[in-house]
Amino acid sequence: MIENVWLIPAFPLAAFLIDGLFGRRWLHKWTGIIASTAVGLSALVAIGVFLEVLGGRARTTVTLYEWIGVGDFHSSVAALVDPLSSVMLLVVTVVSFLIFVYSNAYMEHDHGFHRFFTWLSLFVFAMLILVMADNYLLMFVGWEGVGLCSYLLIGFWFERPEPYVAAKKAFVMNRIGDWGYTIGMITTFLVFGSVQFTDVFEHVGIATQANLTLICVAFFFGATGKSAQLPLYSWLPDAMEGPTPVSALIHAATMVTAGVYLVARSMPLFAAAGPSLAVVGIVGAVTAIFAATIALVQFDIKRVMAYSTVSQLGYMFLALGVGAPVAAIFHLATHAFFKALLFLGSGSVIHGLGGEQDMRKMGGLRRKLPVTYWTMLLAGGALAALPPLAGFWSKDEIVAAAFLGGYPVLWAVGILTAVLTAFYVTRAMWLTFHGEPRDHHLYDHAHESPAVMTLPLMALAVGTVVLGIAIGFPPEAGFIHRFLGPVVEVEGLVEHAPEAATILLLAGISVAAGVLGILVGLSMYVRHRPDPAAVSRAAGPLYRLLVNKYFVDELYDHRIVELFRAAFGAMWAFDVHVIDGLANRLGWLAATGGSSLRRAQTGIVGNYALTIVAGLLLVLVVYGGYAAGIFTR
Amino acid sequence: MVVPLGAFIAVSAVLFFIGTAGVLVRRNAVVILMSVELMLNATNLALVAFSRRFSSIDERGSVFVVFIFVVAAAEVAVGLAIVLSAYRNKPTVDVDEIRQLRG
Amino acid sequence: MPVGPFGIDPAIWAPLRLVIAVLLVVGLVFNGALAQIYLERKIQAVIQDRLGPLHTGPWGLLQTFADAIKLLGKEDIRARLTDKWFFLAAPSIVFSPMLASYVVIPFAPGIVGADLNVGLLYLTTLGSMTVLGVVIAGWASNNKYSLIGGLRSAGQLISYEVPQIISLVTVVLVVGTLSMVGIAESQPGWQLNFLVLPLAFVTYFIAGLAETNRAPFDLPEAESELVAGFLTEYSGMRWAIFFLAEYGEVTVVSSIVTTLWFGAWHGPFVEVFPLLGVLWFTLKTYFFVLVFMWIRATLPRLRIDQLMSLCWKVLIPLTLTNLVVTATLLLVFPNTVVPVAIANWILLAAFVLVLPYVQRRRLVALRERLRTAA
Amino acid sequence: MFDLIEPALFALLTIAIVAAGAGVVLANRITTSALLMAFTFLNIAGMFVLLGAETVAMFQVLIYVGAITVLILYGVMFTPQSPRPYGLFFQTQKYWAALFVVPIAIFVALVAFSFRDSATVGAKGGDLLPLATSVFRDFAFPFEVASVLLLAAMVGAIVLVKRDED
Repeated sequence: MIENVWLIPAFPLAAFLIDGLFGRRWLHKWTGIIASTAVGLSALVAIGVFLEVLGGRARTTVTLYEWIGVGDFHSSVAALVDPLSSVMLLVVTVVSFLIFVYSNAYMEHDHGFHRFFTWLSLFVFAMLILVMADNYLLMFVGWEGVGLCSYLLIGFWFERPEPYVAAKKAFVMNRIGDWGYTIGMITTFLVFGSVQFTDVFEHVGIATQANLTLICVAFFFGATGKSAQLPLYSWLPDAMEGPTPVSALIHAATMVTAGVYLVARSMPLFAAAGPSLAVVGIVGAVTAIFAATIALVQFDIKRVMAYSTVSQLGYMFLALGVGAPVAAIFHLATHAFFKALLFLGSGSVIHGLGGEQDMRKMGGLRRKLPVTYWTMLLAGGALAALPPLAGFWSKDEIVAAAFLGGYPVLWAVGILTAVLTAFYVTRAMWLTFHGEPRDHHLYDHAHESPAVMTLPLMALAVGTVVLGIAIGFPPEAGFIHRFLGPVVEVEGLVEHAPEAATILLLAGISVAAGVLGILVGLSMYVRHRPDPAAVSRAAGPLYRLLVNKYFVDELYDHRIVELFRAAFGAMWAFDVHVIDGLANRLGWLAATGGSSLRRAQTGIVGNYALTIVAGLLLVLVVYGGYAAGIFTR
Repeated sequence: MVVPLGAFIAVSAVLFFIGTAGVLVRRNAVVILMSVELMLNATNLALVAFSRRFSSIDERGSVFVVFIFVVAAAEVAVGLAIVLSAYRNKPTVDVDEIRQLRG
Repeated sequence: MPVGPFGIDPAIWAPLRLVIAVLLVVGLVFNGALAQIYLERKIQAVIQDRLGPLHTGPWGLLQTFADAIKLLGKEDIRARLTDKWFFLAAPSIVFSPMLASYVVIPFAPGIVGADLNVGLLYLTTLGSMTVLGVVIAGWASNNKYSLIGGLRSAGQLISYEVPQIISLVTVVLVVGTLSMVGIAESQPGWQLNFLVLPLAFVTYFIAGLAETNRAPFDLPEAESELVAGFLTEYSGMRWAIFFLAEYGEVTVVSSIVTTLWFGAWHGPFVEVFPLLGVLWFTLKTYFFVLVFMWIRATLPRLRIDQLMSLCWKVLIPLTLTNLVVTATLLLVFPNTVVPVAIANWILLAAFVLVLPYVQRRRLVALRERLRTAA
Repeated sequence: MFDLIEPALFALLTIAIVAAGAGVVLANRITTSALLMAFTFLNIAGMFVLLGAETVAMFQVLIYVGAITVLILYGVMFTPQSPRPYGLFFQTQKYWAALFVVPIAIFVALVAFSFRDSATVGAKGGDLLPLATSVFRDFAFPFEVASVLLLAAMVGAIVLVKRDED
């Protein structure tokens, strides 16, 4: 099955071409169906591949064709099939399939229906290329592809100004990240002479510490761009302008995980470059706590989810930083399922309320959207890391790895973020589904989403419940460890032999954190002991800071954008005055030169004769001079 | 022959400069053509003088004179044609008044 | 120094030779002209079946003398507006080259003015100078007829110079030298160049006719159109000089013809009495002068365009082919003249037969066009 | 006895050439200058004969006096005799010109007279044979080119002057 691994991206590509070329005039509604079946087929192939890899098939590279062969630089279009990539393939294809089915209904009344599915299939194709690539260059193609599609899909409703401004912002931020990735890629080529993963990881030893750290930091900078970590995160909340399935697929399950996959894949490099892992860890942790705090005060249901995603990604990078890549990938997988579910759920809520996203207008929708309510409750629980659900297993492992890895500070941050996460989840759930309906008009019109939307929700719910236990039950020794360990674990990482007692203790603490968060949330919102409004008034400046998202966007605008604007102004002036000036000066020179010569053309034949005779006399004199030896004496 | 070569050269030089003066001074196109003929003849005289003096075996100088005849004839023909066609579109032969080709 | 006939020692013979030559020239030119005028009128009369001048002296012999005296007596009037100096200079510019060309003509074995080795070239040059005289005469007399007459005759003289020179060149090719004496000596007895180059003779003769403004080509003096061409303003002795020049030119052309084609002074007993050469020479020359007059009396005048087209479209191509043919044949068969002769006779025959045929076809075409037009 | 005539002839011819040349330039009426030009050409032919180059003299007369002068006379006749007399007399920069010309004239005379060596040696048989051989054998190709030039000039002149029959 592995040989035809190339079928996986081929199907979405075919769907993209068919929808793109024939979508507008002939296919209309059929585009959705074609795209979903295509992703479904690639999901089946991915499952086939996963089972084969599970069966112990060694790491294989399936080369399609030699892409670039220039001098000693060789890069081919080849797929690297090993446990890590097969897991990712599986996650991406399955989640995409469910989201495709869901969006068939969600986007039904949108006149850009065929365009939506065209870009979506292209996105899945690019993501699969990124995940399957066996070298950094092909990965970069996927990397750029997803960046492009995220731009297209965020700005899908381009009639209104906000979407395409958000799309532009997302694209620019991603490009800045890609700039880092490119530097990393080029340095790897310069240092190792090749961009193939296999070559690079075998010769890690030959690189000096300085080079390695440069490569790793550059790659990590790329990752922060793509996975919305601290310096380049502010595009993700604005990306919520796009349709909800897009947010679910791209900004929850797949694209944002690309950065995590990149770091996981290049683990041997990061392990060898000592300080880089610490950087990853710290940035991850800080982003997690930072995003969580902002999520506390958001009233738009999708913004809450966006900040939660940023914070969860922070967790994954924290895991990578403390040397637990398996935990990171595990959390990535589980997070893909329950975050997609949360987004789709909020999508169906918005669908039900006819596009309303502000939680302050919702309330008491429990009775109106029962299926959405129950599925979102499960996802919320997973997010808050309640024991039986998937979230608990993966997040607990990360926090445990942080503690055991010898990073007590990071562990504390992790626990605190867990509390905040639990709190904002309960807040969101309560504001939307419980309590009294605040907007009766909306409440009356609210209706449950059709089966096509609820079925994927239920499938994802099953995933969030079952997945955690299935692959992660004995912490640190679950199926995923045995499966991913050899590929991702690197000897240099911190070895932590877990005694049962410490594991149980750590698990207990993280559960307590989650429960604490929920209790505080309930007490505030149900019994209004500390009424939320009063708390926000009391917090005063802190509250305003959070609401304005720490004024980060304004900071970017004033400092960086203004800086560039000044620089470009100077460049424009230089260009106009110096370069154009030079060209104009030349023109002027030719013109005046020409006109002065023109006067010589008097048109009178006599003058010409005179000049000729003068020339003749000059020659005569010169000749005479030489003949008479005057000059040569 | 008793007359020294220098004499012939002097005569041709004088005639040549008379011709040049004619070309520069006179304003009538036909007279300019005539003066040019004078100049050509002056060169002929010098050429034949040198040819007779130095290469009387194979008359190399005189060969040039033959070619000057050809050129002179062609020059007068074309010169007159130009003058006449110029005369046709502007009824004057005065060289200073034919100024249409001014720059 | 050539030894004189009858054993006169060379010292005396050299100057004597020159004196005889000058006397001969003067005699030939002036008396010749008079005789020619008389002959001309007599022959024209006979051809036109009338008697010609009778009363002045026996058979009208003194008629030309009477004319001469009349002209001498006549007043040479000059119009006030004519260009004074040019008007006076024109007759001399026309007359002197004709007179100068006798220097080179060999009358008898030893008797020739100067044996220039560029004799024939000298004759052609002088031939081309008369053009200048004619043009000046036309211009100076300041009237329309004479101007147009002058320009036309200049055009005619210049264009006919080309075939004339080319036919002379053909003869020079065969004979090998330009000097007239050399050509004369090259034709002893019956080896006449005429037998070798008849076509050259015919073309030269026609060109000669045109050169002297005679007979079919006497357009400039055509009474009907241009009154008297460039002669209109001239009267009295100046007019007479022009006429003398014309008759002199006729004699020059006929003497060139005799020297080049008919063996100048060759004839029976010339070796014995070299002076006898003069007799043969004059007889032959005057035979051709008579032919000139005969043509004048018979052929009608050519229009200016016919005249030009005859020259450029018929004579020049003919003479060029003749030249090329002779040159190639001489190269192919270096020292025999026979092939050249054969080729020439064939060309002549072709020319003579083809011409009428072409004329008739053109006539038919003309009539056709007229009928369709009408 | 001969050696006396030639210098005399040479002097005579020189005077004639210079006088006629100056005449061409100074004459008021174009016809006079045209004819004086013809006269100069004749004198130059005389000079050639003096130098012993008869053929060139003959050609000189044949071409210059016979053809070119007539051509120029045609030109003169077609163009108007302008009423205003032309000539040097109205030039104002006479003195400037003189100042400019005199040193050059002296210089040229010096150069010209520097050829003081022996007199020209006339070949016995005149220059017909050597000239003919060198023109038609060594310089045959330039001769052909010259003929092409003449053809071009002829066609050019005709085209330039041809009046379209409007």
